Amino acid sequence: MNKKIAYGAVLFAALAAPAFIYPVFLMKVLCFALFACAFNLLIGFTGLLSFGHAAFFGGAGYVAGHVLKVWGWPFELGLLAGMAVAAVIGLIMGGLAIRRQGIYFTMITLALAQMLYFVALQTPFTGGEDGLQGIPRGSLLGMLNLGNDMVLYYVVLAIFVAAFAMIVRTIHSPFGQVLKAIKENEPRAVSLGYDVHRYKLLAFVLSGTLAGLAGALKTVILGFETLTDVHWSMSGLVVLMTLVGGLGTLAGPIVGAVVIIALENKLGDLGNWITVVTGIEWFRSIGESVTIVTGFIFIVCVLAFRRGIVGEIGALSTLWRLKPTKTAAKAATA
Amino acid sequence: MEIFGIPLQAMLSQLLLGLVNGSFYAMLSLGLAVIFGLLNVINFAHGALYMVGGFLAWMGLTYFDANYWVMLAAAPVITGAFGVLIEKTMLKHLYKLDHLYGLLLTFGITLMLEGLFRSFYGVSGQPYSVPEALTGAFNLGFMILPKYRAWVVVASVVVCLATWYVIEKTKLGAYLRAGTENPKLVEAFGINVPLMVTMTYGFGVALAAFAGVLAAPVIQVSPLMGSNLIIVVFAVVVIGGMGSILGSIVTGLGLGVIEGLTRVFYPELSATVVFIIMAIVLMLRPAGLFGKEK
Amino acid sequence: QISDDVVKIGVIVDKTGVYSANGGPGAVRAVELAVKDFGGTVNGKKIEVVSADYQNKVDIALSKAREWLDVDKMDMIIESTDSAASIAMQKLGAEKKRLMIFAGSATTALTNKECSPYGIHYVYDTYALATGTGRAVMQDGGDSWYFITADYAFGSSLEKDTTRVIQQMNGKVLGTIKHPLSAPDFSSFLLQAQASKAKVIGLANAGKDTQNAVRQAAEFGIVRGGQKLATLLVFDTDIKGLGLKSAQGLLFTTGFYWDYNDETRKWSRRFYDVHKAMPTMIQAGMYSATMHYLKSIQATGSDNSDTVMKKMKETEINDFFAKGGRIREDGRMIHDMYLAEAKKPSESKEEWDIMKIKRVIPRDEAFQPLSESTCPLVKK
Amino acid sequence: MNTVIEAFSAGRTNSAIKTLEINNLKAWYGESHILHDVNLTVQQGEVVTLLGRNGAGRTTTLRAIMGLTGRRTGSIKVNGVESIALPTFQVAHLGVGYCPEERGIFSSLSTEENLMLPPMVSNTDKGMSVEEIYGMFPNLAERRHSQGTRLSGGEQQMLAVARILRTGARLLLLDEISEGLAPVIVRALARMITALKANGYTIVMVEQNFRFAAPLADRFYVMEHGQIVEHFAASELDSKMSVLNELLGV
Amino acid sequence: MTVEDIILETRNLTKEFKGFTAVNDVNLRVRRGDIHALIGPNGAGKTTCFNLLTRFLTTTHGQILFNAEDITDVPAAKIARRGIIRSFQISAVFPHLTVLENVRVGLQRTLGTSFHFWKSEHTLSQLNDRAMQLLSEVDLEHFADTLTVDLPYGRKRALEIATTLSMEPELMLLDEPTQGMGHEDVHRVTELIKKVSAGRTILMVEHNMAVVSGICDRITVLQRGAVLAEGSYAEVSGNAQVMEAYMGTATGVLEGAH
Ligand SMILES: Nc1ncnc2c1ncn2[C@@H]1O[C@H](COP(=O)(O)OP(=O)(O)OP(=O)(O)O)[C@@H](O)[C@H]1O
Ligand SMILES: Nc1ncnc2c1ncn2[C@@H]1O[C@H](COP(=O)(O)OP(=O)(O)OP(=O)(O)O)[C@@H](O)[C@H]1O
Ligand SMILES: [Mg+2]
Ligand SMILES: [Mg+2]
Repeated sequence: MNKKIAYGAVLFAALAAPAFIYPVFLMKVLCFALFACAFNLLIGFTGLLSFGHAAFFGGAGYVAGHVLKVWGWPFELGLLAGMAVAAVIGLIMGGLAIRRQGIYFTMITLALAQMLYFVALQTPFTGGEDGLQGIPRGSLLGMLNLGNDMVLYYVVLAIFVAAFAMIVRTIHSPFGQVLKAIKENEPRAVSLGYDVHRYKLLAFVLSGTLAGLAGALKTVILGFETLTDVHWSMSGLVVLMTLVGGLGTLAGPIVGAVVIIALENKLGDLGNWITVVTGIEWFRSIGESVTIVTGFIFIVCVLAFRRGIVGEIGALSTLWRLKPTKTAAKAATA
Repeated sequence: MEIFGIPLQAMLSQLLLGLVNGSFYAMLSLGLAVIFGLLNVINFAHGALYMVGGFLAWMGLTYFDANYWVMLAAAPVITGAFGVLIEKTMLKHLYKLDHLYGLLLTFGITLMLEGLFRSFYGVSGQPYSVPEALTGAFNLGFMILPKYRAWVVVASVVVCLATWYVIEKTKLGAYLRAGTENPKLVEAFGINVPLMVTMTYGFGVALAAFAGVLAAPVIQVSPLMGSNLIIVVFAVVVIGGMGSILGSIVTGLGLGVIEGLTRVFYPELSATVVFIIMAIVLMLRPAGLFGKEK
Repeated sequence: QISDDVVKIGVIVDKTGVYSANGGPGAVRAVELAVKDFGGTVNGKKIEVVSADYQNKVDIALSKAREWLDVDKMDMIIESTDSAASIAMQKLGAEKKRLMIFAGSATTALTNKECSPYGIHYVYDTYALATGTGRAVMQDGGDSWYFITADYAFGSSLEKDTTRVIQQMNGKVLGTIKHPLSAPDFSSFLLQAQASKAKVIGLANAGKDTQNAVRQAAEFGIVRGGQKLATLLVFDTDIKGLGLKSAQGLLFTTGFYWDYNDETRKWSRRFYDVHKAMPTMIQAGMYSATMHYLKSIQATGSDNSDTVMKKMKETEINDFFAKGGRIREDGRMIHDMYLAEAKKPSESKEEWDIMKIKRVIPRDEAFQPLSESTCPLVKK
Repeated sequence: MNTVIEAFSAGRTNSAIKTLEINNLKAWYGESHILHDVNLTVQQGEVVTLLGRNGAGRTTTLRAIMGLTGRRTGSIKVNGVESIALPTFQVAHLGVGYCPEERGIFSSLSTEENLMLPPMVSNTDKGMSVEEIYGMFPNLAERRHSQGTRLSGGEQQMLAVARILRTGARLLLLDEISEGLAPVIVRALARMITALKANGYTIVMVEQNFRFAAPLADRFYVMEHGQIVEHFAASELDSKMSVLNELLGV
Repeated sequence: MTVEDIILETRNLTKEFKGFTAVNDVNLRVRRGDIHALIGPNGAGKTTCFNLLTRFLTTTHGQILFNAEDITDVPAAKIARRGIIRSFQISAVFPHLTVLENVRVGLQRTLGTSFHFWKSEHTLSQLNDRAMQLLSEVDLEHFADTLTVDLPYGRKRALEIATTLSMEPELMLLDEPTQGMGHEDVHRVTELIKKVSAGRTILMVEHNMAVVSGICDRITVLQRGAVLAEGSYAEVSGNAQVMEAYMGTATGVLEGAH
């Protein structure tokens, strides 16, 4: 119940936000939030850790950029094209990787994504190191001019909400049930006649497609696409966001994305502040070396709070609810 | 003398370069395999520690003018010790959990190490010159063979084979293999497994550092030299299959050579060929060339 | 009418990457020095300098620049980045109608199809490099080339322009191999070049990439094997990095040398005091450009892009960096360039005594004539 | 079995010495508290059987002795040495041999390598020779070169027991060794236990299979919910049958 | 016997692991409706047989006929869908689903909506009645909403069987269903097997003779991968060879390991 209220509040905040915050920044956050949610759909509900999601994010980004800029397709088709390509990449990648378990799956996705990186580096249409630039935003259904940041923001927000709803539904669907079962005990699922690879593959493709949507959106918003989005560090970034927010929790990835992106942008100021406090000059440079901080967060998360922000909060609240009963039990035994 | 219109000289030279890269693939994937075996951790930091090895060599020379040979011995030891520290303070707490956390932790370590070196030395390479003893080249007539690169190949092959022998042929190796499967039980038989684990990680890491020092004169020592390499090495590991030590050595060298040849015949592909091979192997033999299907 | 009562200058450079030495922190210091020399204020309004490291990533450069223009209301952005980033920023400048000064990047695209009424290409470009070095090498007989080219806008632009020169002087190009930016190992590329049997191996790259290529060429005995290296873009810092021993004899084109005359020496020594290294052409150029910009604001009393731009194009530039320098309508600042050669260790008298100027290339010969420019702003 | 007997004429039953003494042992798996104040003692040369329902905590007791559970409190003395604080591998070197419920055969080792894996844990006793072991389990001899886990369920069980007879351990902890074995093998095992006992080995068995355990054990402990609820000697067995019936439903 | 009576037949079924023949030329015939036991000393090849029948291993040569159709090369998942369901030596359940959900996973496939990620999971509640029915068959109906992890061992087994039933198997393969159970559990599960065998065929591996003699109609004895004897409990236990091989004595009754 109060969950609903919470979501409502968040949505309201999201609607009001651009009045106070640089819309382009907000849109960027939304894109990464979507990206993280898509990623989370896979790890949270099949237990498969993909380290190659940059392939979807960037791949879709490039294609969307190309069709918008070179072929002059409209906004909507641009996004669809991006998603379609992401789906195909997902099919191929998944087809190859899904048959291997745990850590191998991770390495394979990583490697295949890296392969796509090199392809992007070399094929002419991506512009190699130069990337794609001056990608037009176009207009929504030919009416709404998306050149205006505000307009675009609300469009992006709408798309995000829709995608998120779709993810929630997927989790609570017959398909979701089977995924849960497979995650719990794979051989048993097989002996019950489920062809587990096909279920995992579908999950992988879904996740990839949504990640693609996120990538395509980002390209449209910023108006350019570069190798950064297909690089493995991008795959790492989305893992981090999800981890920070809370693996397998619904809201986690969103929180994670907000935290990380905000951090990346404001790190410089933070660094200066620390310098002022500690008087250690070196911290000023932190703004440039985001990776140190990201790495640090990674380590802290893995060692100290694996459940992520949302997860920990959830745990605490349950603890609260349990406490009275526990004490009661003690009284009884005593 | 030409083959398919490629001058033999070019071909052989590229082959050699391939072999040199292969040596690095071999040493790194070997380390990964050993560590994964006992700790069930995919040591993402392997690349970063390889980089650290390289930097130690460079720092040794720059700050303490300790020459190449000194650092070739010292860097692995220092890095190994650092590895032991990592294991004792962090990795240790993750064994009960899903393997993925090990990967994530080491990924974090990677970012931190790279970030640190980056903030001090920048992303561009620091030149490290070839040690006097190995400067110059053999002119084999049909090609120029820089002495140093020949040395790299020899050194790595020796190290790899030594490792292989210990693991496959000695009692210690038997403990390692058993510990790989069920450490708790092996410990219940009276073997000091925790120590074994720590040492194994230390060793694997030292191997990476050794490779790093070997690499220093070949490529520029730069904070990103590891992460550029590690992913290819992952592909190599997948192709070879984690199962076998010898497997990872052979695959490593083999792929290096193949890469070299692609540079001659179809340079555009040289960056991707390893991954393409990986894809093919996955289709034909999901467990990898030498891997045991689980 | 200085917008929001402050003149804000954004400096985007590569602080840690392949180009950090020739531009990088030094470039930022140059701009700061200019502002300081100017007195810190213009018409009583404060001058602010903000700098950012774009980490050799186009997207970082671009989103930084965009945020600067949208949020921080920068009046002018001056860069020392790679050509890819600069082209992106040129577009941005045109879109946002804000001044962009390009000092570090070399592509001629900036003053041709990508040219903008708000962009100035100040120091040098690939055309100048090509004509300078290309001619010289051709003249002493290097008439068959093989290119090792950095795989992005700058590299290909440099290769293109050099190729044109070669063909004009009816030499031939036997082949090209592209290498990624900041490639760790050049050996395989060099071996390709070696196998091509070309007389000249043209290095269409810069910074550390050039240094590594030169160093490894020695390792594989390429020069001893009778082939010649043409380093198309070399900075003082590269020669320092290589050391005269391996750099000696390298022939290249530069827009500035600190030890050229008293004026250059005087300024350079002051710069040395803040940066502990002699200025490269980029760093010197950035100082000169900033001064020119501030002077124009002072003169017009406005920081409106159009007004300032108009003024900057009207006034000639005469300082330690350029004599009779002029900004053309395509945004190209033209000034004399120099053909230089790295000294032998024996010839070097002091730490930074590293090159000798062999010939002055007059500005109209050095740079692409307006007539050839494909920039739409050029009315023919 | 004569050879065996000679091999171990060293140790004779000496009921004065307590080989194993456990006081107020508590053990946890993570959060869940499994053992509540377990107390038991085993004299040297005794065969003691732990009976109980599934989940009673017998395996956990053995694992706790080896330090394979989560947190533990209380006291475990092996040959008079307090071992609760010792790391697992040092417990083994007090002369303890552990045969786990899940057998724990190593698939990366051949049958023979599996057999040879455990190091000697005692410098006074040298365990059974490989020949004697193969004599006792012909299946193993036959499959000695095949990969450990390729053995059948039962063969693996045999290997698991055989493994610890080599190491010179004098205190054997055997968890459900008759499990899943054909009667013919079960009998072989019974004979083996008797022989070992005759040679002064001290044995703690966890057994589901009452018929197997009954004739072998000197004393019985019955566990329920992680506590010892019954304790009696073989001689009292008949009188206790009724109790056992309602405790175990034998 | 007419074909109808024979639900499962193997012809010269053979499995070789490099150099070693685990299952050797086995001709097995299982009659519809029987509880058929597969016994034999360790390493006789029982589990391997099961693995072959359910295609967890591929046969070296020989044929497997199910309802007179050759299923030798049908993949595992398909075989399951054809109605041959196998239970594992260790209990196989979905620990963090509720007991009800466990069974529903078994039923769900029949709906054919298992790939529908856009449907709500409430569409599955139509299966609940059937699920409860199955649970009551193994008297777990009171545990419907408990998390499966919290069930005692014997009950987990029961649940596993219920789930297996949800597939409406014509033929159930049980590998040592009572292994590692206390006596009550053994008893409960034995009763259970008897109960669910109605209208189904069951092939089981079991070392516990008490169970075998109690409920099995036919028994096949394997030794060293080959069939040693086949027949009713009486016939088999009368067979001296079997005694020798399995009990190690030619005399006495074929007593259980328990
Ligand atoms: N690794 C574990 N984590 C959590 N709980 C466990 C673990 N192992 C056993 N338990 C619990 O501890 C209790 C005792 O288990 P134990 O294996 O000692 O029973 P047992 O007497 O050996 O019965 P069994 O015949 O099943 O071996 C059981 O309730 C079981 O669920
Ligand atoms: N994958 C394999 N590779 C090689 N040999 C095997 C393999 N699996 C089983 N065997 C051998 O085949 C024989 C039969 O094994 P199986 O598991 O079928 O025996 P079983 O009848 O189930 O015995 P138990 O009752 O002990 O489980 C055994 O000797 C075993 O060693
Ligand atoms: Mg037990
Ligand atoms: Mg079996």
